[in-house]
Amino acid sequence: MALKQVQTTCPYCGAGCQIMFTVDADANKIVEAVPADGRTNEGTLCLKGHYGWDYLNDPQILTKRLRKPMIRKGGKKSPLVEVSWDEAISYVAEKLTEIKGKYGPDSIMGTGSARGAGNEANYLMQKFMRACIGTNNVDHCARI
Amino acid sequence: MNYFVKGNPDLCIGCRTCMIGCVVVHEGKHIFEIDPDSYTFHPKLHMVKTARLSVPVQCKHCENPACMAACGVNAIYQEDHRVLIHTETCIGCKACMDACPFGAIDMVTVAGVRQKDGSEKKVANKCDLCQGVAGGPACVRVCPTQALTLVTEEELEDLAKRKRMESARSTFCEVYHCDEFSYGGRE
Amino acid sequence: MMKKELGSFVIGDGRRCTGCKACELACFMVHNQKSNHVGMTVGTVGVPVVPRLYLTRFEQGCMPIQCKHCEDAPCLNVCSKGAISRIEHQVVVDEQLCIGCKDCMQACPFGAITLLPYAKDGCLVPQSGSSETKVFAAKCDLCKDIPQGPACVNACPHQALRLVDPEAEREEKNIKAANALFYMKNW
Amino acid sequence: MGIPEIEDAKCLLCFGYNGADSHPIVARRIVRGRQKGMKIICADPRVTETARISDIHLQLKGGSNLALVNAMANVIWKEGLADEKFIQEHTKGFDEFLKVIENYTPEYAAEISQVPAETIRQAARMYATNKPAMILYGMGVCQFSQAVDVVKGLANLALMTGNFGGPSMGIGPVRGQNNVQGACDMGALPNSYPGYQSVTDPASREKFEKAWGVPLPDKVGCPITHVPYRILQEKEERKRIHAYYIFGEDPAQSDPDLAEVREALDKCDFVIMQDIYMNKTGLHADVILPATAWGENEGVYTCADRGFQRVRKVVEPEGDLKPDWQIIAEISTAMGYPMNYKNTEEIWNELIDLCPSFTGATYEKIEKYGSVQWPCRDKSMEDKGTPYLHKDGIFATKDHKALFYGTDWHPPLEMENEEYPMSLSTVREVGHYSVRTMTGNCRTLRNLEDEPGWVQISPQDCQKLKIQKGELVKVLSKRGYCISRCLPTERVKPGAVYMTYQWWIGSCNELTIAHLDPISNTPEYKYCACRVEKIQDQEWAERHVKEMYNDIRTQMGIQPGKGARS
Repeated sequence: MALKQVQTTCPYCGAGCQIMFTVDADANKIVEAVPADGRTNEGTLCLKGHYGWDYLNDPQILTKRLRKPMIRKGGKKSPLVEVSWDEAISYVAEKLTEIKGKYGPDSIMGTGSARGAGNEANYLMQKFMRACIGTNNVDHCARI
Repeated sequence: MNYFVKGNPDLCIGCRTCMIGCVVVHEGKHIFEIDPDSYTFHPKLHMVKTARLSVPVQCKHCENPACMAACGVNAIYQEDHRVLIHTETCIGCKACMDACPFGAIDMVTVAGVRQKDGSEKKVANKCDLCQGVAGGPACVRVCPTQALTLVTEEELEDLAKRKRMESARSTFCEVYHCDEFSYGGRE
Repeated sequence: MMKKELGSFVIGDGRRCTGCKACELACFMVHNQKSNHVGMTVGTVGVPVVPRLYLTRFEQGCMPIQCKHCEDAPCLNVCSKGAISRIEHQVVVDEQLCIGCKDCMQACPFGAITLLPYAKDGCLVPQSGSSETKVFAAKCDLCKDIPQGPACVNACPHQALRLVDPEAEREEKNIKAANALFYMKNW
Repeated sequence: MGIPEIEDAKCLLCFGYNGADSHPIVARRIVRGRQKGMKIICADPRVTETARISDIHLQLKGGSNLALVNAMANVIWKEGLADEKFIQEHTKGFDEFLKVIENYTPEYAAEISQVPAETIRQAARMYATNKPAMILYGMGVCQFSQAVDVVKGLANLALMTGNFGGPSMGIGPVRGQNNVQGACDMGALPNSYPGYQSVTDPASREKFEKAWGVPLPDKVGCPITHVPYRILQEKEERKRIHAYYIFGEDPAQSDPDLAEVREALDKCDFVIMQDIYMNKTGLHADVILPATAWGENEGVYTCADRGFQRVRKVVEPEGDLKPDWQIIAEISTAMGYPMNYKNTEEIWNELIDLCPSFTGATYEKIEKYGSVQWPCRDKSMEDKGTPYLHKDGIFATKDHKALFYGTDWHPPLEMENEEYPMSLSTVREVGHYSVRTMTGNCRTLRNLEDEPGWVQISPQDCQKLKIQKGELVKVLSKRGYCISRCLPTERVKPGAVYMTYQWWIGSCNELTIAHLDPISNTPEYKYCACRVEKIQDQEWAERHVKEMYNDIRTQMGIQPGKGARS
């Protein structure tokens, strides 16, 4: 069993606590999570920080982890069908290009994410909306 | 003397990290991999919230335990500075629950075990000060505001001693109007 | 949500009990009237006066003892006929199913079960194929069919009996314990 | 200001902020401050954990925030407790402000807020005379239709007492989610580019046009809370939203007036959902793109006090997943705007060079120091970031002066009425995060609190309604209803109920109102009229809740019998 340690920032709330994970690299599994000495948390964590990571192994308690791209091929209310990434990406690109061509860039809305995705993904999202789509219609859940 | 864990309502923020910490340590680490319904979720301490108070309450590990005296099947015993329940012996008669003045004992279902008629089996459940766990009580360790402390005999004695000292000093200095310097000088 | 539902039970208080046996009499009358449909006064009863709780004298005094409706009930678990089961959290004996094997009597750590002659409409019922009276394991059923609750509790002139709602009382005691912690917080 | 400094303030005004439930590790600082002798004033309609240990609890009626804040300013001025030197040297607009607060005598505010006038006076005195004093505010300020005005009102208090620009002072919003600050920093906002550079400012636009190689739109975009309107009611074809690219959000659970949200999602021509777990929004999406989760990818978060911190890959993702940034880059490339990045650091390096306030915060520096608070302008290792904005009272305005801004109080939009005699406010459950697709799938957190959640209600109201602890009750508003469990608590005042928004069955956003603050566009989650009803047949209700729960779980892709019981 190859154990490694990874320090990261807690994904819950804006306190920015640091957590130290011990990971079994062979089994690709978290063995333990303990508070790390971060600037804001100083070696303490709340219940979400301590015990909020086991969703990663897809326990199927509440909802199912998404594993494959899916498209509703028969329109709204039709079932979702698993597709390849190539198909999903080109489908999205085609539909967005079509809508942009038909109704203009301001008919498309995009969101950032204040949650797990991180700053870089948010930067790319707004860059995509502004530079590629051509609209400032981008916002996120800060208001919510 | 028996040890015990004590909560401080001035520090507690009612977050219940202690309660999960308790279950995790008693169930073991595999708790994060198994079906959450395959084990029972029964913290051995209870978060009490009243209009002006939030604090966890748990067993005080009394020196003359009322629960132990009340138990009709000798399932409660003292060992290693603590009061423990032998859950295999316990028949869930609730006499201990009734006897405990702190409400520290509750009756909890035992996962995967049923009574003969198929109904749930329940036995007494209370703080065991994380017996056999390295680092001591989990609730104390995981509390983000350090609202819980393990009180040992030495500590309790020390505290009493310190209080007596303080009391003596303040009586001497304030009631008799002597300052600390003259106290040293008179020796 | 975790739900804890426990069987209630009646408990006696040896400090108040004077040994007057009002509880026993009340118990007998209530059950007799209910299942046997006989008259109110003892003299008219054709069956022996045997209650389902027992005024018990011991070295220091006396108090009534009865079934605790255990959550892992030995009587229930030992019964081969399946005549004892948990109905709405209480441990209940099916008088008709019971064959009088006495296993439950021996399993109960409190001596809360006794054999009673089985009567119907004021008459003792004979065993099938014999002139002997049919018997059954009788124990406290919390006077489940009576709206005003256990007769023993109501009959006691000294309030030495109490119907316990274990979880509600535990929560109340928790709050008291939490309030006490408020005074200990600086320690 | 930073989170660690909270505990060193002499006085803390905690306004509409319940740290214990939303950020326990920030609440820890408040508790520590208390132990060090910090005075605490807590303004909250509930007895929160902070209120419990406070010196003064201003238990105001929901929706009266600004009246109370203005009255505190009134007392500070009338009693000569203001820092006139600071006002003169560092601020503008004080005289106009005085005219507004003139009317807000403690007696007048007492009528509106139900806080005794004398208590308001005491609070104002305590705040003004214990320096450094810090203000923390949360959603109890922001989620009203009068939100920005209250934030400015709180800033007025800090300005008039000179509580700006030093350690343990100032005014701090404690952002709810882990990376709200980050999403704002990165320009996921309709009015600004990354680094708070306005889209309407020609110089900024030119800079980004040059960097990105395309002309950019100059009009402010659509805020997220306008989306249902822009789908359902917009008349102009070119302004109507036809495609909605939803990334890491679940509007069908988290937004107000869910019935309207669902209708909008169904009417929208093309809905893309990019997420880690199936959720309510996914039921209405046309395309679902599976992304890696926290713990499976790299990046940077910004915490509530502007600290950049690294998130690292803990485990390898399983399944056919891609990191969010890669999915976006591939779509963009497929649409003819190529984005080629090898990793998050490349993206980071591009963006910090475009944002003067972030330029110095390199990966190397964040790695080394653990946390770098922006502004951090210089790449040299000596620039370790900035703990205090407005240092020494120098503000980010053109003349470096802060502006007083006074406004009058107005009540929430939907007041209690005969049919709906109580008020509903949404609050947080400490063990669950946001719409709970993460925490609801964590075993122990799920076991601590599960459907259908609780409705916090005063014992007096419970008595009136003849409902008991744990009983299932129906909560209704003009817009919908949900079922939840009754939790009698003396910590709330009669007439008001509180619910948390992450439950599917106890889904209080079926009830909330989509009425927005005119500036921030935040919905009035903290106030709408509702009614609580007893359910006579509890057995039916228990069964019904269980069935509904299983039903939704099945819709979410969980096979019946698999995973958890309901």
